[in-house]
Amino acid sequence: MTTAEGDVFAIRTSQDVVIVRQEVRARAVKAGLGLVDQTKIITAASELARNTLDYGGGGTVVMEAIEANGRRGVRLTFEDHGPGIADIELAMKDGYTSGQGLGLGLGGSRRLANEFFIESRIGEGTKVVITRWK
Amino acid sequence: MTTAEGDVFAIRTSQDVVIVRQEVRARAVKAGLGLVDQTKIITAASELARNTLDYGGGGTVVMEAIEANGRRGVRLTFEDHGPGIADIELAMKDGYTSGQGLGLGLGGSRRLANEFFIESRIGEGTKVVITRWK
Amino acid sequence: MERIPILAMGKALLITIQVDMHDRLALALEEDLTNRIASTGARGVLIDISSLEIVDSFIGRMLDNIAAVSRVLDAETVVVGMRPAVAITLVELGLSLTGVKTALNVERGMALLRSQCATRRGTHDHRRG
Amino acid sequence: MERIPILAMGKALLITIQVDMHDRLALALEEDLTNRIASTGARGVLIDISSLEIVDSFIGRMLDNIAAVSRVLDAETVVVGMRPAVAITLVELGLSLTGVKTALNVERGMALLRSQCATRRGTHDHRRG
Ligand SMILES: Nc1ncnc2c1ncn2[C@@H]1O[C@H](COP(=O)(O)OP(=O)(O)O)[C@@H](O)[C@H]1O
Ligand SMILES: Nc1ncnc2c1ncn2[C@@H]1O[C@H](COP(=O)(O)OP(=O)(O)O)[C@@H](O)[C@H]1O
Repeated sequence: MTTAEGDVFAIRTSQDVVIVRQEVRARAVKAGLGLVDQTKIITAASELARNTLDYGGGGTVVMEAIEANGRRGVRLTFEDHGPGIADIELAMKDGYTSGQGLGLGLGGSRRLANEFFIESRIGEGTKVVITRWK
Repeated sequence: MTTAEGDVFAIRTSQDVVIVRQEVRARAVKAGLGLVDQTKIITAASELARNTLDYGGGGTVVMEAIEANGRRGVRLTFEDHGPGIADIELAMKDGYTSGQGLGLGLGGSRRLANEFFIESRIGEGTKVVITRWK
Repeated sequence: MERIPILAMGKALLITIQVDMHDRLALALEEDLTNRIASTGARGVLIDISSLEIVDSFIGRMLDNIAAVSRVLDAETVVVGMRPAVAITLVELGLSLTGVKTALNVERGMALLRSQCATRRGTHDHRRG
Repeated sequence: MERIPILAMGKALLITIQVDMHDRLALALEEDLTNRIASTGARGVLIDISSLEIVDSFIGRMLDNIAAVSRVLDAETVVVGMRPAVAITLVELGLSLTGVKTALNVERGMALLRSQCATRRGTHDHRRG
């Protein structure tokens, strides 16, 4: 698999979440994703960027154009050094929220992505990686 | 019990899953299964073939015509060399999915078959055997 | 890639699934249908599955999704013609299709869609009267 | 801070969301709209989201909230113009927007609001009669 060098974006304000959506959109278009697939990865990115901001206390997202077996795609890696998630299985459940959300962000973005990876350590932070292929 | 030599089918694409359904149907008819029993084993085969493809990274199914105590039946053995299943009990639970499914494939095909056997080893692969008797 | 045809019947769209769909074909149908609802302003969708020999969890999810997406776009979905053996198997599989309206056949399905539109139109008449 | 404009159209309020809203802007809209319903006595709210490229769970919750708050203030909310790709994504995300009425476009949305006000008027007359 080849990976173009990733671009890093800070997520510190709710305006940054808007920028993340726009940058993901540009990359999804460039990777040749169809309209529905673009919409799915932008929506997943919006959910994860908001989590990074609201629960992770801010962080970063790395956006990569990837290619494997002749297929192109977009990979997004959200990372924060916030409080971490104590019970990932619970956090992934549709409807579970510790805040004011609908509790659909993590489960929903797993459904919207082709690949989903989450790693979190209490007191150290959280990392979520999603990939959408053309 | 007597077992006719089994036929092996590759499961590499979603078109192969369609072929598996058709081949299972032909064998269920030949074994004299009634319409409801045919429908049940074809549906279970569809679920397991899709798992072999989506989670096992592709694999094979062996289809056998079997006979025991004067009863005829169909036995299907799905096998892949994919990542395996870490927690089989969890995977069998209705509603549990690590992907985009409904989480009904394993639990449902156990209910739809007369006999159900599953074996999986992390890093080695997964084997599921179902049998439906006339 | 082949596609499943979508027919316009008055204010409704009719899909007759006649092939054993592979998964990508099912996803393409979902997308095609959604676009057609939006472009035609259809108020109803009739999906005839009388040719389907099985409905597995993937197709079940597709039917549920189509019904949910249609609803968001203000159209009703009715699934017609499910074979008895399929219905029995579906329940055993654990799929309840609670989000999907069903009818015995195309005529009854059309009647169901009409009655639903009529409820809406009825309200209008009342206002005008 | 910028705000999203709210237009009065007869007894209804019309909001056309044309920007990619950040979360605080969405919250401000919810508040502005609630105040406007209360001050004008509007009976209907039409939210045109045809420019929106995505609806995530935050915006979905905003739409649900607006519909719920409007209902309490005796106004109906209709969301119009959702793009097909957005509808498909919303359902996959897990949002069903069951509390929100939808229509294909502004005309249909207005017709829906009118028919609903008429039902109420009908009911009122009946009660008075
Ligand atoms: N980056 C993160 N850092 C810490 N906790 C998180 C993070 N992301 C998600 N969580 C936890 O997981 C829960 C569920 O998240 P999610 O499914 O996105 O729903 P919501 O965002 O509506 O709360 C959150 O309420 C929060 O407790
Ligand atoms: N052949 C397989 N290889 C690896 N994991 C599997 C396999 N089959 C099933 N699984 C795991 O078991 C889970 C549950 O499977 P299933 O009940 O069929 O539901 P679904 O297919 O909807 O995910 C899957 O999400 C996957 O994590």
